[in-house]
Amino acid sequence: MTEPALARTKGAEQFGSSSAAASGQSGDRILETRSISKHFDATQALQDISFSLYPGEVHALLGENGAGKSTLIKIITGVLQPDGGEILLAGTPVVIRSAAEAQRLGIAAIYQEPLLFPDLSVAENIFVSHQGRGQVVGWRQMSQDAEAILAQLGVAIDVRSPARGLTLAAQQSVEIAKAISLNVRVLIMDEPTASLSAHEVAQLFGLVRDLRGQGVSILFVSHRIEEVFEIADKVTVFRDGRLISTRLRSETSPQRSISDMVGREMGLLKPRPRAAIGELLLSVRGLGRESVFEEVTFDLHRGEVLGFGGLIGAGRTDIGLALFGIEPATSGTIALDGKEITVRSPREGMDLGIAYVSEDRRQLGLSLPMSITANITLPMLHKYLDRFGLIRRGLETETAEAYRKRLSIRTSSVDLAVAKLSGGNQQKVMLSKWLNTKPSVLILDEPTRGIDVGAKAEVHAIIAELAATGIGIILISSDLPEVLAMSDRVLVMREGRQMAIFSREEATQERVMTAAMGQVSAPIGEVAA
Amino acid sequence: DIAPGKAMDMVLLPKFLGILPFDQAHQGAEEAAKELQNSKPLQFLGPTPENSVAGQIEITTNATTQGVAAIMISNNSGDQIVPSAKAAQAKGIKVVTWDSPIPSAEGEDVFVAQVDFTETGKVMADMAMGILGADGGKFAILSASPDAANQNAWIAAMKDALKDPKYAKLQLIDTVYGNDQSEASYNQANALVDKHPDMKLIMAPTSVGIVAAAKALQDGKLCDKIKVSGLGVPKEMVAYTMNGCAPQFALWSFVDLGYLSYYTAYGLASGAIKAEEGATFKAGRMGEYKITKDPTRAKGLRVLMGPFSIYDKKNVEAAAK
Amino acid sequence: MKWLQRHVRPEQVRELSLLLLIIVAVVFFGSMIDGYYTSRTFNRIVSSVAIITIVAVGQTLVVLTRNIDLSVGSVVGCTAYFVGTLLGRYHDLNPLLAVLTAVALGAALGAINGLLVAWGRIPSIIVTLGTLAIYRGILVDLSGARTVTTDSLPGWLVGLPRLNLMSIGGLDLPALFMLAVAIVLIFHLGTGYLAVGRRFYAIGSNPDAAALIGLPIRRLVFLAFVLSGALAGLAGFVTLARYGNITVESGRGLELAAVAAVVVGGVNIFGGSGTVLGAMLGAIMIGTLEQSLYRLQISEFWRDAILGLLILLAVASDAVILQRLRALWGRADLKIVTEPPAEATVAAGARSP
Amino acid sequence: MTILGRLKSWEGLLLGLLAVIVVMNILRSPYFLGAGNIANLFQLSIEKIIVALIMTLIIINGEIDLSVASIMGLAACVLAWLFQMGASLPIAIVGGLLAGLAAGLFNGFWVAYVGLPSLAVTLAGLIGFRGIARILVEDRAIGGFPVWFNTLGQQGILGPITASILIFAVLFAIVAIVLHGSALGRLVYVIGNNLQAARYSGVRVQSVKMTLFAASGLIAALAGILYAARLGSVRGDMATGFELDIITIVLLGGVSIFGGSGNLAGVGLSILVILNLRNGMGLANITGNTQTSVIGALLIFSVLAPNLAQNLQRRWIGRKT
Ligand SMILES: Nc1ncnc2c1ncn2[C@@H]1O[C@H](COP(=O)(O)OP(=O)(O)OP(=O)(O)O)[C@@H](O)[C@H]1O
Ligand SMILES: Nc1ncnc2c1ncn2[C@@H]1O[C@H](COP(=O)(O)OP(=O)(O)OP(=O)(O)O)[C@@H](O)[C@H]1O
Ligand SMILES: [Mg+2]
Ligand SMILES: [Mg+2]
Repeated sequence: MTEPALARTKGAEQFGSSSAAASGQSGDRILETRSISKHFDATQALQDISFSLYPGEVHALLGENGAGKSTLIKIITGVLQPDGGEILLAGTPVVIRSAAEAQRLGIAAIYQEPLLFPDLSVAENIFVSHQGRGQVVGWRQMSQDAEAILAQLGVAIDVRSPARGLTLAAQQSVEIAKAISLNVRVLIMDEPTASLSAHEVAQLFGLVRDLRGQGVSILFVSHRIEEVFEIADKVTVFRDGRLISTRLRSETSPQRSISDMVGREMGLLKPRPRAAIGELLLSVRGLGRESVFEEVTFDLHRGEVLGFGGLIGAGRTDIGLALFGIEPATSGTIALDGKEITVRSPREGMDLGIAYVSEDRRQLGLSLPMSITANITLPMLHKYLDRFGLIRRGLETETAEAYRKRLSIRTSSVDLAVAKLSGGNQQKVMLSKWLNTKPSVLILDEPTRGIDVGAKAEVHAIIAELAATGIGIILISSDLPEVLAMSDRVLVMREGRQMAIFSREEATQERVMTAAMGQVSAPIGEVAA
Repeated sequence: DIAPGKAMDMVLLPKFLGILPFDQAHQGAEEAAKELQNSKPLQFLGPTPENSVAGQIEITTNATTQGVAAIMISNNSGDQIVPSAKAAQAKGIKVVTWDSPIPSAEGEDVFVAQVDFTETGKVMADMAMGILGADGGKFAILSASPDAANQNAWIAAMKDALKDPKYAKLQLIDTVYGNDQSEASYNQANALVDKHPDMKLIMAPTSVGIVAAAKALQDGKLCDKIKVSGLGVPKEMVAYTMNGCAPQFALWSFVDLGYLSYYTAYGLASGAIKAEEGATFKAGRMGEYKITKDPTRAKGLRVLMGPFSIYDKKNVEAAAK
Repeated sequence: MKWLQRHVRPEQVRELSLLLLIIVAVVFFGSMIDGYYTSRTFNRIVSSVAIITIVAVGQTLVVLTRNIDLSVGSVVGCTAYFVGTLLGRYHDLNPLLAVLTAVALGAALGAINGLLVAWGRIPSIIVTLGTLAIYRGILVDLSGARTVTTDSLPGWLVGLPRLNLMSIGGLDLPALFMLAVAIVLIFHLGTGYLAVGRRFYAIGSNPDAAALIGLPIRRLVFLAFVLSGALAGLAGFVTLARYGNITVESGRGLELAAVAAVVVGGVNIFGGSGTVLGAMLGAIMIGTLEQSLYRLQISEFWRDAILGLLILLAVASDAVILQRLRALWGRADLKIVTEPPAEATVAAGARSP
Repeated sequence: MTILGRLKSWEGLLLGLLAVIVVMNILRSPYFLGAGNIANLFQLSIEKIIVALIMTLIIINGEIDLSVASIMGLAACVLAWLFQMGASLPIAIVGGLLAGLAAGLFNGFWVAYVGLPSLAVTLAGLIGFRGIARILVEDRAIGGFPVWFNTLGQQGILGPITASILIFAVLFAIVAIVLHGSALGRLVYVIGNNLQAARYSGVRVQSVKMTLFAASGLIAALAGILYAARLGSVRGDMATGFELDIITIVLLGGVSIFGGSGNLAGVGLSILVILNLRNGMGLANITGNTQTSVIGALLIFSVLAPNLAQNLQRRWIGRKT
């Protein structure tokens, strides 16, 4: 990789012998943790973790939500300090006090939740940590370099425009570009693929392999088991803050990893049992919002799961937002139970029995500093008032406890701030919140993003159960196997246009992907609704 | 007569802290305190300018709680001070106002007037006449704040005085307010110049306003065409008088005003003076004074200090020393 | 449009729109006030905005980092008074040294703010609300409420406001205004093209992300406060030169004027966006309104009401314009071209369990 | 430390501070414990602390209202103007309250429905509403209200406790219940924490903000009218600069300026701390800028101290492991 973009990066100087170590596995460990532990209040997030990373390997971390993966990563990158234990880099003990120090030592990370500077341009976001003090910014050069890096990722974003308003997936792409531009020795990816679609994942993996070829070690966290087994050389499994096993990929299997994770046998993704589909619930005709999406037409029946497939930026989320009233549609009609409706605000949407579970739980889904209880009851707060208009805390707690059980939210108390939960458990809180509105139409936008297999299976069970009770569900997901397994029919979007609707039998990976990429072949076009 | 040697807590309360004339008054009051051998230190307490009204009320109330013998107030709040001043009187505290009275005279025992407020109007009209000459001309007033009691009284007195045919050629065209802030006064003076191309004089009956106006004219190279006059402190004005920007201005001695106010308050508090019409007393080096009805207000008593000192090229340098 | 979107950043369009607003205001006042289009009006506005512009530049730096500096008015007062006293005592102090003293004193006061915010981890509004009172209190106590008078100052200083660098057809460009313009240019370029400048934006735009990528947040915030203090010190010097007569009340209320200029100038009060040039335009906008309102033949008492309304309208119209721009530019941002590479389907296939 | 623990320690700190101040006041001034003084202590800042209650809600909601002091002035001036125009006082009072409500709705409209930053909107309001007040009363001081109005503001109705103090107590209870017990209070926190998440949860963000600003206008108007009753007379510059004091009280109470956190107990303690401190200093004859400096230093120190303590604690723990 001799891109101009990478030529001006730094970070690897400390490792003069970088290319020598490129051959991989047999070399000395580049990074080692010894007996690291970390607790938050009562939670023992990590306990006695001893773990090694070798040059030129892709090492996956697996574990349920809250197993401690992100915590370990934060310790390695200097964001958190361990309670005990030590970190060795290329054999020498180091204390990593800050992310900057980690970067200087050649460690960079892409976090679970993208963190960009919304006001800076995309190019600046990529290069902001490279610029030295007082150094003059060469805008033109920087833009070209940024474009070059993004081109490797197969993504073309206008690098001069501000990062504000980029989709999650685009943000993730920028994050990846940022990290690879640093030309580091250890690259940590905490669920980098969560918001990427299949072909982007493929592209990312190509890149990961390139980096590995250059001797970069990659620590890779994902809840998508298939992905892990596609890319990883080694798989380490965490459970409840402990390291359970480290195995070569060739010596383990998805099944085995999963049973390590959950401590019992577990099946892989199973198709949802087919339920009886009821009468027409929601009927959408020619829906559109100016220059965002257009001419979307579909029906949703009671008890039906309608999957929305497509690539990033295809406009699926926007349809959800329009149905829920956050960004109301500007053309077309929506009919609910045969009555034509207009939804101009989320409140109206909720009153009509529509619920939308957002894909961006940190920014849009949850109030992080507030308690689990307060988050769950928020949309239905008016149902929790006594005759003086005061909140009935007891009733609130009851509800929260009920959902804690039903979705097995892992927390010491429902009064805890949501911010303190792991990503997966936050997702469950968000789901509880919307289930509590007792919706008749439930729009789930990436409901299993960042959720571990166990929890994912639970969510899938819940979806099935809800559908069985007669709720109509729109399932927006970039996890294609999930869409295929869960949906009764699959609607495919591409760049704001509806490409096709496949029945369950017709929907195959190949067909959906082809449609999503705009190459609808004749026979599929005929089966499209 | 006023007997020295009483130990009494007394408070001197200026409009606010931080401008020169009140410091001079403080100096005068200290001088009187020494002469009268009051063993209790004089409290010179004042609010900040942005909190002046509420601050004066707070200080008055706290002084009342402490049960001081007398409070000397340069009132910055119109009648808003009345309730707290009355509360002070109800506890037997003597309330003397100086520099700026309580308009309704309620809550006040006596007002120590620096000059006769009606006379202020005449003096200003005379200075305007003197500077502009027999032909007269247009002039404007740059005042402190629109709410200052003494300013408003002086402006009213001047408008009254202007009715005299003697001043027929003087034409008052505008009144603006600089809020006793250098910056605002400077900008207001400039605005006057722009608004009224034929204006010949700015009359500023405020020590902050008059210097700011003089500086503005000087910076605008306009001192040949437009002059400044009003009430100012010699030390601050000497340069402008010497270079002709402000040929004439007037003031009384704030040191003397503080001195006389202290004597008056001390006399009242010690029982040597009764706050009633016709009472007389001797105020140290300043001589005999008499309490009279205040002709410039509907009610109220006053002690008139007087007179004005008019400053010009001849005497300003000596006064500035 | 495409071309515009590629080559002009929304911020720049916003500055142009503010410029347009200023022109609208000038045309409006021109129709209301006789003899408005004279060099005098120009000179008046130009010389009145120098101080506020310099302070607003410093304020912009601080606001960009998601902080605020409410102590600038007191810093201006302190430096004006202190340097005035110094010059009163030592008449032949080198002018450059006098300016440097003012800047250094301001920087020192700013450094105290910066220390407390960056290392004391106290929200800036609390720190500067406190130092606003403390600096002023120290000034009043130390000075014994005396006044710096014009006649105590050296001639070169008193004459400074009258010094014109250039005069184009009766339009004077006073040295003090040109100083402000120079400051604006330096800092505009600095924030636009120096890495350290861009980092101010980064910190304000997303502090968490700034911490994660290891920007020296504390040092940068400290630097912003020091610069704001230093510029307030410089403004204090200009205040001294311009008004000559310095009471301990000098500069009071300047903090609100500076914040107003910054906000009207389109700097996001929550950090991360806006430019120094915008802040200057904001200062000029407010200066134009203020100076023009003085001249409008309306009662003294109407001025504040109208000024308040005009500031609101400036902010509102700016926001509406910006919203439109964001929408237009936003479309361009989101164009994510995903050319389906040949191996995509293969890869997708490979993902099936 | 959990959020709860931290809050506890914050209030603990204020409580400790309060104890120190009260003990010092008792030791230093024999007048401090008088019933009259305790009532005065509240009465002298009663309008500010009334407005601080609603300001607490606004700041927790992630906004700010800089225009409250100007609305106080506006309401008082509308009242005085109507009264002078011949309206009966009760009608004039209603007029003043309506003016405040209108001003609050005006702010709310721009913030909630147009989406402008409240700092900018209310900064404009700070200047503009004061301007309208000035237009109404110009340079007059309007007084001469019926006796019952002045009594309302000045005389104790329960011993030394005035109507204003009772109104404050009632409002405190109402705000406490609203903030910590009602749906509105919950929404105030939710919006302050994450406005977008609130919107996505179907919270009517706009009407919550509108309600708060309208309430802020109304309560500020009420406070302005109480201030007029206390002073017995009205001027255009009433309550100028109060906004900084009010915001200081709220911030010292541990309310985050960025919204989303803080509670009324902290604000209540902060009110007691500041009032006692002010009173103690007043009785010790510390006034003016020194007083504001001390409160400024306290503001900084009260946030700095726990931060430092936490730092030290962390370092100590760090050494242990
Ligand atoms: N700042 C914090 N305060 C308190 N507890 C925390 C904090 N951060 C993490 N935890 C707790 O530590 C444990 C480990 O969390 P971590 O985020 O490392 O899990 P994870 O394996 O990354 O999970 P996920 O797959 O859901 O991202 C969880 O129980 C979590 O609730
Ligand atoms: N101009 C904009 N400013 C801010 N956000 C925008 C803008 N346009 C779209 N978005 C947001 O970007 C997100 C993605 O939009 P879109 O519906 O196009 O993608 P999608 O098909 O749901 O793909 P993904 O898998 O990334 O969610 C949505 O949350 C949408 O609201
Ligand atoms: Mg995680
Ligand atoms: Mg989406």
